[in-house]
Amino acid sequence: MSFPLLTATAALPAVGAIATAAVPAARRTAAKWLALVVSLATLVLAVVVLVRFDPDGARYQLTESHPWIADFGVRYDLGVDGIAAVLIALTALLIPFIVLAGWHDADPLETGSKRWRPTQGFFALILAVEAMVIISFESTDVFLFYIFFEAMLIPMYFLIGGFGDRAHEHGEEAASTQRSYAAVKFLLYNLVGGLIMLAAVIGLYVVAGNFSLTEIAQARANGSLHMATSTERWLFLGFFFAFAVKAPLWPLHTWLPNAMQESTAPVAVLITAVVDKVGTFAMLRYCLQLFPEASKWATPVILVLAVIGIIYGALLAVGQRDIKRLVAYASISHFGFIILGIFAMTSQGQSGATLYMVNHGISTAALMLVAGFLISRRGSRLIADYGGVQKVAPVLAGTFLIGGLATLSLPGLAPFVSEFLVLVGTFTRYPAIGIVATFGIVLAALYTLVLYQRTMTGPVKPEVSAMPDLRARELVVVAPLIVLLIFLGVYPKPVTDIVNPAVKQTMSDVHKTDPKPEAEAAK
Amino acid sequence: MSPQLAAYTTSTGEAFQFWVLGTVAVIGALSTVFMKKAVHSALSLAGTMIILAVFYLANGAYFLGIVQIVVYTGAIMMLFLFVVMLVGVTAADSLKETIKGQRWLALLCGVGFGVLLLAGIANASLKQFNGTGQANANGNVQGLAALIFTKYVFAFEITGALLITAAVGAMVLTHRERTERPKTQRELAEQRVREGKHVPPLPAPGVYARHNAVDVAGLLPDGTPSELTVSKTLRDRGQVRDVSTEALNDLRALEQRAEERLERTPVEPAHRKQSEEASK
Amino acid sequence: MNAENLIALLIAAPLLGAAVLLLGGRRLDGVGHWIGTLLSTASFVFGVILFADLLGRNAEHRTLTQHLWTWISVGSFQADVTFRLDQLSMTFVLLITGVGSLIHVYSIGYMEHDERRRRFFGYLNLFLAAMLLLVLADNYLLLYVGWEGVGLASYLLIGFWQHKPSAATAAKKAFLVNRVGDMGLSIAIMLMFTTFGTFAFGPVFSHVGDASEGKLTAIGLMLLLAACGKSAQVPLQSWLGDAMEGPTPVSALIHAATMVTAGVYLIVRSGDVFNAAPDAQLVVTVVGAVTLLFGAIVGCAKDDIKKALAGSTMSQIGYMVLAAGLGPIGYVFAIMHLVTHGFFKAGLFLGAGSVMHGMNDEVDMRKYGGLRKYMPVTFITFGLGYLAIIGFPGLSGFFSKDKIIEAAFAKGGTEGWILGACALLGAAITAFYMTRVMLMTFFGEERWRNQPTRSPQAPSAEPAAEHHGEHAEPHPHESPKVMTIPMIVLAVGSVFGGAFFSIGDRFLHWLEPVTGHSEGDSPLSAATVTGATMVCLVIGVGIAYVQYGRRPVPAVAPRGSLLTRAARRDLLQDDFNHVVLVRGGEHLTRSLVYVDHTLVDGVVNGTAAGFGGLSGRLRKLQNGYARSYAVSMFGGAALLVAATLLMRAV
Amino acid sequence: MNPVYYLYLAALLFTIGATGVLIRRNAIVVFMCIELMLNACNLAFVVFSRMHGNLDGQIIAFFTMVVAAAEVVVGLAIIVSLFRTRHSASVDDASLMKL
Repeated sequence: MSFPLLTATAALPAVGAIATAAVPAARRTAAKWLALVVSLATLVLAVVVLVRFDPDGARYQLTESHPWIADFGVRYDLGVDGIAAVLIALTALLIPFIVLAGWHDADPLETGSKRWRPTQGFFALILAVEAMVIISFESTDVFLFYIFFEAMLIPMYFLIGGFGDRAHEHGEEAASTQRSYAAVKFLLYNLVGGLIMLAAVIGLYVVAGNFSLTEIAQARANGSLHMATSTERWLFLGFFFAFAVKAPLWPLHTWLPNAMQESTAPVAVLITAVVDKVGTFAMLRYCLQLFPEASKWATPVILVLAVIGIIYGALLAVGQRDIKRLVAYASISHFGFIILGIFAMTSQGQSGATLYMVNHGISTAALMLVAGFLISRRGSRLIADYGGVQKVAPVLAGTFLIGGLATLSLPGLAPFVSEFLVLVGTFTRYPAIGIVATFGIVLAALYTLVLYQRTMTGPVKPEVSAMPDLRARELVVVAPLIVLLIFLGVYPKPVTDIVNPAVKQTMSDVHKTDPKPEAEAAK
Repeated sequence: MSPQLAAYTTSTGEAFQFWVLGTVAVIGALSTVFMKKAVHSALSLAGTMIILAVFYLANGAYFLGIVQIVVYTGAIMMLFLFVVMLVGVTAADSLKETIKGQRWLALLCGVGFGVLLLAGIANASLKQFNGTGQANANGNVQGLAALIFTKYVFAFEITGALLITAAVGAMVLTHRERTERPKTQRELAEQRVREGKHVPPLPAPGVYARHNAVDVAGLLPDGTPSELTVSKTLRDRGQVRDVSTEALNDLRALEQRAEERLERTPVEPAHRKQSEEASK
Repeated sequence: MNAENLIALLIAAPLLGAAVLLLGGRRLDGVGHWIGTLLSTASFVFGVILFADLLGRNAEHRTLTQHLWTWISVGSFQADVTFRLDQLSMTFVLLITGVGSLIHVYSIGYMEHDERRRRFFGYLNLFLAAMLLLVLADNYLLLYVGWEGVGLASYLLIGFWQHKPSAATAAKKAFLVNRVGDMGLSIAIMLMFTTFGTFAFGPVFSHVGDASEGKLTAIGLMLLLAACGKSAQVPLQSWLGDAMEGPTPVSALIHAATMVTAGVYLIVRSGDVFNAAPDAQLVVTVVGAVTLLFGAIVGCAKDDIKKALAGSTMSQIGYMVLAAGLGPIGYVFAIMHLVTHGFFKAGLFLGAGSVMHGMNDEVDMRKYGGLRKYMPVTFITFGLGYLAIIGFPGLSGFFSKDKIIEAAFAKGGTEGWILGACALLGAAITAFYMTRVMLMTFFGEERWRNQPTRSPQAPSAEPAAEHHGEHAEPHPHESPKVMTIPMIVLAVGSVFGGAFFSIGDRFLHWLEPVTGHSEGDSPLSAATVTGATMVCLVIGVGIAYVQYGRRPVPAVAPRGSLLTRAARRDLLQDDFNHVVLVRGGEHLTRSLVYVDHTLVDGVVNGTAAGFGGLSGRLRKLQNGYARSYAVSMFGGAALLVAATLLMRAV
Repeated sequence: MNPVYYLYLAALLFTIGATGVLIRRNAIVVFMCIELMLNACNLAFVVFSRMHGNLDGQIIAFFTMVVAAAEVVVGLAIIVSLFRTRHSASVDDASLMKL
């Protein structure tokens, strides 16, 4: 049997997490370096996966299959399609930057503060999240996926609740209470979603008799497994609800702003750029494959919710006073785009959505991490506390601007490609919704530029006058992301080539084809 | 007993016996529940059990009847009585309910349950009785023995094991392991001196009192009862009888007479204070 | 070597410049401006080479395409990075790189004292690259990239002096208004994709016949929306005035010569679509006519020289859009006016910049006066530009504008008359306000004497101000050579450009293969129109002279008539935006934030609280008394008995 | 007379015992009530055995007795140790589960 590449990719960070946690407290720096090395090694493995993956080959590749709980037909089935491969690469790519950006976020607080911050724990938890996310991308067994989909919450909970920003306008106590509130909110939302999904998973088992995604999908395709319409719809809703909470889809979004606001910037990136992607990914892989009819049945409602999310998130982002909250609401708007693309049921829409997941990950990481550096300098998250930073720290301001431009999906940067694909994909089938969604790009420009204007331009505030510019470590974090943004914006072909076949498959799962252009239809 | 006892319908004799003793049994049961003092409950329960023994006999369960008398009324009830002694014979606990609504709920459940049970028995079609005639043909005890040692032998063995376990358990529960060497007289004396209270031995009960009984607190010179004089157990049970009031009256009279005779005011005995706090 | 391969170099050169200058860091501060200028000139040289190459070919084969790589390809959605160089884009390439290079040179002098000059040149190069991408793109999506690229460059350059809140705000406003237009463009592209299955120029134009007119009209209107945003046409014109916050070379290059004309390019480029959608065309002409009057009126009222010129830009572009809306009759003249306008308006702005440079960055014309003695070169170049724009016979403006007016009449029918009348009126007003600018700046008594000037926006870091120092009485002086030479060149262009183009219809023949051309049936003879134009011209100049030449200009603006005051406030358009959009938006967002917190979040928290209370009550049942547990147990037993009985009863 | 009346008696005794368990606080008395319930059951078993004419019912009753004996031994031991620790035999005092 060949080398279990996928298992290795997931296991490496898991082992790394344990090792990092085991580092004695005195050797804090060693733990950091260990975490960084492990994450980089994982990146290498992920790249190998990407290379070994043959876009024109079978749907699921590098598969591994072992029986696990024989009595319930639960198997340890791994396999990646194009979408999963790309997203694994994204995850593995972002984690090193997150680790590097959070280098000092978990250092013990200056004396006098009561909070104890286990540095090793911080990095170990990040690696644990990485492992779980990767394996939930890889798994082709519904039960296996479910387990890690849920288990992810535990390390995230501690990351959110345990490590917040150093400074807080209302002091350490208020900070910790708000942190725990955010963490519990995050946990409850996702647990509720997960439990409903568990019911659906069991229901699926009752109907299908096993948990294997490939088998069930195949049986659905060739009609050997027939579901009653109502059954299919209920199961679909069960799955979709969990993913919609995770994604998050309006109106299930309110946990995200709190979580992102209270956690440190790297963790916020971890939430929105990595963990939430599992939700959208799962919509694409599970909802559409397992319940094609129900998906089509639910499409109108979902599309409307997604569009509401786009506009709503953007409008709220405009109204925020807190930088991180603003980014959070922007992300909500972007997730609206992703979901829109998935359920537009066109190849442009779905490829665009997948691409969007990648690009949003990178762009949000860039913007949020720079924002984190900014906040760590001034010790405040309030936009009003900044002004004129551009004059003091031009590089920081420049990177911040580029991150912002990526967020408003400026052509030439990666997000533009995906956003336009999603819009086109939606427009070809639902013109009205497409047009409404297009308003999102104006609002995106509004909140981004307002943020930039208020923080970076104008007369220099005395508090920021001594602000240092980006340090080497921070530059190392941001520069590659920006390069990647530009590269994928100019030449997204490498990604699309991997994604397109998988999307074609999904399209055939739901028995949908792109609508023909009017001119050709006329002929 | 005559086989007709076990016949389909019972003799008037048995009926008479049933009605009389049954009534007594019920009364006994009720008093078991409602008697204030545990001793009385125990006794009335014993009575009920004896009556039940009689009923067993009447139903042709001769062995059980005897066993009932020997084991229950003989052994178990005595055990009960011992415990009652330990806890305090005269201790009467109030029947006043402390948990809100408990009593009403209890009665409701009881009545409802009883009614249901009776109804169940009533509409169960229990018309035909074989009687234990041929079952007891060659002796009730032999019959039981045959069953016990063949059909129910495993259950029997297990109950044996159960009994032994119970005995051991009882010992474990009640036995208190002595963790340190018992103090010698000398050590105790030294400790007393070191602590500086009751250097002399504790005062005897009943002193200055009419009743020379162990449950009467000795009175201090000023007539107030001294806790120290009564044994701890009695104190815990609240069984200390207080005679201080009349004793005080007598004392006052006595003092008057004393003053009349030699003109001086009585001095407070010095050791009283300290003995007071010692009792605390 | 093969000419196609040069096309990419056109863009590559300034792009490289931008990259080098923006990433280069401080060590390039010394040479940054030279690198920038060099690379933009290189791009111009490539342009000239290509131009020669095109001239070498015969008219049919003057379209070169260069395919670089496939950009996006998903299903039937194919977007390539392909460049298309034909006569139309060639014209723009020359205009952009030419004027661009000149303005680079000019900026060397103008930005001399700005410590961030390197970055300024980086932005300028970035703009050139984006603008060239815009005009060279072979499909609408690639054009869209350039389209937003120039938007970004304009954002960066308008807000170049970011420490000025006014500048930052103006930049943001410009970008946002443009974004609205971009929305139109993207919707147009989507419509094309759904209609034709592609958005590359060639296929779209060849399949126009297959599409329904409704769709085409929709596409046309969306394209027009985009054009309005970029070219500051009504109703999206409000940003152009504020954009004057940027350094003057920027105003000259971006907000006069090149970027703002992109809308015209878009319309002319999409000519085939518009030709098939007459309704859309009509709307285009209306927008053009309205804007040309709007801009002209605003231009009359402004005392800020740059804002006055901005108004005139608006109005001139109105002319172009009007012409472009006329269809084949007007395309060529739209472009021609665009080019000549590029020359003289850039010249005018540079002149204005030079005046400000000499006047402590004073922009209020009421504080100028009699400057001709002090800055003769500026005076002459500015004057030539002035004559050109008002359409003085023989100068470039004369030819191009005259042609447009003719074409307007030639549209025929009532709208022909109306449009023509608007164009004529516009010509008169143009003459008026330009004369006003001229007189207030270079003639009359010297109002800047014995009154310290302090520029309204207090541009503390604006280059000249720093070494002149505030509050000192200005001593006007001629600008250095590096600034005057570009002005002279542009002046030459604005003098002879028109004649060169229109004598023998050179320009017409050059562009016709791309845009097509048709002579409309003009109700009036060309001579009549020219005559009428001349009359309007004279009237305008006359009134202006009476108002500002004869009697002295008050140093503080008089209250003025209602119209004047409205015009000073951009005809209240900004106030409208502020009240309706800004205020409304603020209220909307605030209420939404509230809703999100109370309603959406409240529902969840409410549920949580409800469960908490419920469990709090249930908890009381666990009172810890064995007996009460026993009661429930006993009750349960009773229920079981009851159940069994019921079962047997049933 | 019909021996079924024995069953009625048994039911009655059982109910009384149960109620006693519920309303008495003194652990010893509660225990007695339990014994009463057990005895009631025994009576029922005996009557059943008479009813069916075989001795199985009596056997069960016998086992019940044994179990009862064991239970009493352990239970009383518990009560004693309870009394030792908290100087009262009231079941309500042993309410550490109370929140």
